[in-house]
Amino acid sequence: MTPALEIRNVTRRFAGLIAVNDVSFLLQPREILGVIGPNGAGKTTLISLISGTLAPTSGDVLFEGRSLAGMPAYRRARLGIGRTFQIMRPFPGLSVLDNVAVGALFGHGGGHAKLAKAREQARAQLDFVGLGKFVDQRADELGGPGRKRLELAKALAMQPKVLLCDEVMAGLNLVEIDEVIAVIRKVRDTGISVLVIEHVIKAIKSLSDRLLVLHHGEKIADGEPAGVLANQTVIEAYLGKRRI
Amino acid sequence: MKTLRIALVVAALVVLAAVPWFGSDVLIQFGINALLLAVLAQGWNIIGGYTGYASFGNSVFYGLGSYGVGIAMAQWHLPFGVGLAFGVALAVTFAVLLGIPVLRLRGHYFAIATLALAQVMIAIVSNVTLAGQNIGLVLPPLNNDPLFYELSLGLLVLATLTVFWLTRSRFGFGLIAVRENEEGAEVMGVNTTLYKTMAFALSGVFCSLAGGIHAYWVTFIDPESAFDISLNVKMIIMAVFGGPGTILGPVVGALSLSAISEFLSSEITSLASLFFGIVVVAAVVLMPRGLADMLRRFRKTGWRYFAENIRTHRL
Amino acid sequence: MSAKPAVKEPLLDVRAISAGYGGMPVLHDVTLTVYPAEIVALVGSNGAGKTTLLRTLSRVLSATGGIVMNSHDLMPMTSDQVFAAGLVQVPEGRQLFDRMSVQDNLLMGAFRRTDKAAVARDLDRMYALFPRLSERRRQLAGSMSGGEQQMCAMARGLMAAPILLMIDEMSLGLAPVIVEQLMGVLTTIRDEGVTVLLVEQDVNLALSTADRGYVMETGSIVHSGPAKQLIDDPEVQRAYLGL
Amino acid sequence: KDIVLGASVQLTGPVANTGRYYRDAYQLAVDKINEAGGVKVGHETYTLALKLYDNQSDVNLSVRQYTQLVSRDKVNFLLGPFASNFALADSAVSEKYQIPMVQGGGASDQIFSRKFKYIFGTLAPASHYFGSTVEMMKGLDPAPKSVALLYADDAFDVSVAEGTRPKLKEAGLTLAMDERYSTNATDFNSLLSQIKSKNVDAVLVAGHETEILNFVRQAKSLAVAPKMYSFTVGVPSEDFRKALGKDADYAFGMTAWLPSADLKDQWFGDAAQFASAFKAKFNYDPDYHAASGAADVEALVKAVEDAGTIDPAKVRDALSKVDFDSLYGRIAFNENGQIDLPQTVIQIQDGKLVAIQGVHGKIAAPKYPMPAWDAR
Amino acid sequence: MDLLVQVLINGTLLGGLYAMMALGLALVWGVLNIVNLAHGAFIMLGAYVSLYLFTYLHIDPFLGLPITAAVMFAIGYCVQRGLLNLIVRAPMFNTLLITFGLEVVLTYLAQLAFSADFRTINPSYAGDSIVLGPVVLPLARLLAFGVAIALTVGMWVFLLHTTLGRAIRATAQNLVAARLYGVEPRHLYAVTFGIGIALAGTAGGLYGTVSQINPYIGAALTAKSFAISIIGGLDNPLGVIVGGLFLGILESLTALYIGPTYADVASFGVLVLVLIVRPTGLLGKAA
Ligand SMILES: Nc1ncnc2c1ncn2[C@@H]1O[C@H](COP(=O)(O)OP(=O)(O)OP(=O)(O)O)[C@@H](O)[C@H]1O
Ligand SMILES: Nc1ncnc2c1ncn2[C@@H]1O[C@H](COP(=O)(O)OP(=O)(O)OP(=O)(O)O)[C@@H](O)[C@H]1O
Ligand SMILES: [Mg+2]
Ligand SMILES: [Mg+2]
Repeated sequence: MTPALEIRNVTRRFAGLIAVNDVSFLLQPREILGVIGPNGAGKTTLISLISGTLAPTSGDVLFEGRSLAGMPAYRRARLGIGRTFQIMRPFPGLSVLDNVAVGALFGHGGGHAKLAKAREQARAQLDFVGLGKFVDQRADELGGPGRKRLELAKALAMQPKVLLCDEVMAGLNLVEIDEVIAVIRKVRDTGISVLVIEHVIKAIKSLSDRLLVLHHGEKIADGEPAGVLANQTVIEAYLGKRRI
Repeated sequence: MKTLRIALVVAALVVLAAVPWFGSDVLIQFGINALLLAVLAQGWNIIGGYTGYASFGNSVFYGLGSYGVGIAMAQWHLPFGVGLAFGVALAVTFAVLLGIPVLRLRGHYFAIATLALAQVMIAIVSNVTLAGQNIGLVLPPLNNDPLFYELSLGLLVLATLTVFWLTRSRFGFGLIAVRENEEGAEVMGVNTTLYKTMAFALSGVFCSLAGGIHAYWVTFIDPESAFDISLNVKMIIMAVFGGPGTILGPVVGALSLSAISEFLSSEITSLASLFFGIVVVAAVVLMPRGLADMLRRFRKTGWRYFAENIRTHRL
Repeated sequence: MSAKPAVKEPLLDVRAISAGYGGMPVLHDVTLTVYPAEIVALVGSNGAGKTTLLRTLSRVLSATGGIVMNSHDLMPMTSDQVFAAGLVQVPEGRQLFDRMSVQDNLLMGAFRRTDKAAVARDLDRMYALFPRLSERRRQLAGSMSGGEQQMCAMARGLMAAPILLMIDEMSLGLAPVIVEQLMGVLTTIRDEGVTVLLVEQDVNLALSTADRGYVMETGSIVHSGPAKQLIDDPEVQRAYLGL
Repeated sequence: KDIVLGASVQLTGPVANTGRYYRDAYQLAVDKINEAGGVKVGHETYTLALKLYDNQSDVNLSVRQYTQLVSRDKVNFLLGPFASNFALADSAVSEKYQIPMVQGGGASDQIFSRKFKYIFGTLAPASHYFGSTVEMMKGLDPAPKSVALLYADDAFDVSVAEGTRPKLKEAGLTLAMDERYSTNATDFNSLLSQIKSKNVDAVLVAGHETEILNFVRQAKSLAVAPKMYSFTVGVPSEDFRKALGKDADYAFGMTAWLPSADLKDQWFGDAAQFASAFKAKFNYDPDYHAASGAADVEALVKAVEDAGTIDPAKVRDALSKVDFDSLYGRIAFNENGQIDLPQTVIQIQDGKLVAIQGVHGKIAAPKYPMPAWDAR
Repeated sequence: MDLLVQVLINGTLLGGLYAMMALGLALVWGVLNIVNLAHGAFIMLGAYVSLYLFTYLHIDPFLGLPITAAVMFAIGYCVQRGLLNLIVRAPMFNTLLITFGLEVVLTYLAQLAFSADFRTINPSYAGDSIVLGPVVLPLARLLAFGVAIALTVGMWVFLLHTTLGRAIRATAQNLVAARLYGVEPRHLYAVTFGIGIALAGTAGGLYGTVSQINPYIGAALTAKSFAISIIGGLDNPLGVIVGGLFLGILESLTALYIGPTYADVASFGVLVLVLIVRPTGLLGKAA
């Protein structure tokens, strides 16, 4: 079976700093892959390299066996790569509904969609992530966590094959985190592969099929969650004593 | 409500179209000027209002349109229509060739790069013999102001219908997404480069047509007046005055500002520019979201609208 | 209601505050007291109005009611005056000066401080606390990773030498080690006499560090009391800890 | 009864400083003629009235204002704006409505080459501007050999340069530099450095007043002193001497008009009296713009009196035949509607304007060659 | 060879003046995010202030610069405090509009007050020059150059290394956060705009000593200032020196080798190229 994503020896530098250093891994179809690591380890950079908003200094990303080298972000989106932004990027002047409708119009599922139909899909998506009450609000009137959910809804509306989530649970309380976990599981059950970055260990532990740890841009562990979380290096670099 | 608005627009259109039958020559001339400015404001609205790129290079399109007509008619003795087509071709070529690199710039940098383009065009054209260098071109005169008037009005209607279509179409939705957050739009599948370039070109088509009509009407063009930066400033001001990113805002803004300016320069002739400046300053302070927003909300809030505006926008 | 001895004067006294956005009310008669040198946790679900309350206290938002700190009436003040009175906020969404270096961001925290030597000392302390920031003094704040930015925001708040520090979503985006370390810092500064009002989604974490807590629900305070007591409150457990 | 003359001139905007000459000259001439009893048309006497608009130095606006003057204000005749590009656009209005326009603000050949019937101009043709200067240069001692010709890239100055080149060749002078510069240029350092390094004897500049002021000041600061320099505009105006002070000395210029008592005039007596009346009323000295503007009014009045009617078409025919002496000189239009006036070479000597060479030859001795700047 | 050296010197000195003209614009734009279309008009006003100090009070135009700057600072402070502060939070374009209106009003009032005549500030030494072998250094330009460089460097030190300068930058980037950290923005905005206008006024005083002024010189100066700020980049006040020198030298060389009418093609063409290759200017930090 071709993996949904294959990351091959990817490196990215920022003026003297190596943010991602020779990282390789696979994301299998219908897999939920958790990515953790200390702050500044290169997790977000990794997502940007996959979604095409940053270009790798070296290395390659393959989507369903096909190299994405040089492909602009919008084409990757249409192929089926959806992402959220850790530092949220809503369309501030548009309504919450229209924010999501953009995804339905232009994403993997879009292409020839009509505006009215896209809005309909968007509404459904918003209900799904629990923002149903806010459809008519302007996006910049949402509080922080509301925007996180909006990010998720926008990405989902694109009907992606691979979903890249960058800290969509940050700022939610435990009850709400459980809701989002349920949402992501349901998404996976529709056949989507998911990559989740999260610092909420409890969530990542229960959600991930597999866990990958980055440190100083390098992959330091990759495997089944309980094992990885028990790894001494991971504990020292990342978890600390408290290990929730 | 909605039918009422449509009826109002249609009625206004009928009155406007009938002006040559009852208006004086001065009114018709004023009309041609004001309508062409409205076309420019509406053209700018596509790239500036909907796509969020503050173009200062639209006067380049206007100038290319003028020179398209000028060169075709004065140098090659071709008919007006061919000149217009030539001008549009020049404008679209320019939009595509220069749009792609320049539209990579954001915000102020884009504004200034396009401003510089207008300067470069003046400088280049003043050295091109075919375009009459800095001396300019004199076109064969056609004394038919009603025709020019109806042409301008038709162009304005076309431009406005295009903008109306934008607001209902996938393309327009993509442009708005680019305006609101370009990187966000890109990762959601909007081909931002293509969309921006198309918006720039579309905006250029209308501006160049306006320039072409104007050139034939005044029968004389030179680089300074064809690529006049202050014309670009004017279109922005008119669009912003009316309400950028709305369908009728730029039109209303252009027509009303033209009317104010014309009234001032014929009634209090030597104080005109002073008053015009004061009107602009006062308008920005009192209604920073444009006429369209004021008309929409004034009914509800009344005079409080202005005080409210100052309160929400001041430091 | 208060767990502190009644002899102690409150540092911050918030009485019947109501506020909202453009006509839509969010806070309804919120009353809350903070005593000197304690950590108070404010918890509640999304959209409860915690951020709104902090904004109101910093006078970013207009409101009705009464806010008194250290016997200064904060109601007629602007946010810069509130800051001058010693009430400092680490805002939601970090609000860094994106196109300025990390160091400049930290120094902006000390904008009103005149004792240069003390500022330099505090700067060193911050760099010791956050070695990552020390490595990146010259990097533009906006180009840092989410967690690094959060560290920068915390450090900036601490640089202001606050009397009362309000932190909105402190743990947001931070690796567990760092969160743990920061909780230690809060206890330290509390012991140095700085008062902390902490808004936190991780209820467990917040209440296990804090002295007292308030629980907010749709714009009103619904529970309050010593932190330990709140953790054990079955209703709180059900609503926030998913137990 | 009134005869209304309409005009739109630059009272504000970048060229307002020249526009005012026309406003004031029109007003003065109209007042003077009314004082003298007005205009006799057949058996009736008419008073002149003036309707002026400010075009804010905007060509489009000026076109609309001229249209307004003829169609709404129903003025009888038109006077011109300042500058060739305005005259070029505005003459289309007079042609369209068949109302005669007499203008003294545009000299570009394009205005008259369109075969319009209703436009008349009282400025000398651009191509003749440097004629008398070259004539004078032939008699200078030591004779200048190399010449630099610098000109702005607008219609008028390009025409001047085109007319000058053959004249220089004919006089046996070598053209060491022939440079077109952008209108409104402010920096002449590169050109001046070239003049210095090529050791050019004489510099001829066709441009605008502000460019010429910059040119002289920068010449001084770079210590560039050719044997002579001459300018198409600026030198005759009072502004020029005021702005440059002592540095204005030795500059050659030209004017088609000087306030001389030899120029007799039916209303003002002579040009000198015109100049003093002008100065008394407006508190600055008139130059050829003003004289030309006053002559425009007189030409119209003459034509109306000759035609014996205020019918525009008849007055137009009368205009094409007028031939009279005015404070500005002899006014007789050729078939294009232009008059031909020779330029008098002038020079600033000790802060005063001195006429050097006119139609009839030498008037005064030129100060030549110009000394170095630090040797003055 | 001498000619080339001379032209390079001319260009460098011109560039210093250019830098001075652009400095205030770059400050107000880069820091306050106000695109000041009235910048040239303020340069013009500053020139008149200098002119009046010189002709009526006989104050040397260079020694009078501090007075000019003070007067212009006061004007700028009041304009920001009384007018521009009213729209700081309105959409960005409004600053464009309001300063456009302001430019119209200022120009009109200037014509009313000063007439449209060209004036010069002409101290006795204005045309003097220092001769160094084959090359000539015009004195007034040299002085102007010195003032420009000194002020630009001063501005750079001020913005990057003082508390007030840091606060000014911070406020521009994030108004809410700056307030939360104790900045009183109304005053600070006004001070910043005042400084910008004082710099514009100083540029005007210098401009008047080397060129002509009339009420209408503003628009062209605004356009030039834009080009310079962008070539240099807005992030760093030293950028305007780079931009100014670059433009000055380029224009002089173009006039020499290609022809004076191509100076604008060259300068604005290079501007576009710079933007395409380095969108944040020569000295700007990459985003
Ligand atoms: N700028 C705004 N304009 C309009 N409504 C707003 C704005 N900011 C917040 N709100 C609304 O006010 C309510 C309270 O929001 P607030 O951000 O204070 O909640 P919170 O308790 O901080 O929640 P969170 O956990 O989401 O941060 C929410 O319903 C939110 O939608
Ligand atoms: N544009 C940039 N310029 C310079 N350095 C950058 C840039 N973007 C990211 N970095 C640096 O690269 C490193 C990796 O950043 P990244 O955002 O990928 O971290 P992260 O693992 O997502 O961290 P966090 O958990 O805090 O979100 C960080 O040290 C960051 O400062
Ligand atoms: Mg991250
Ligand atoms: Mg909040």
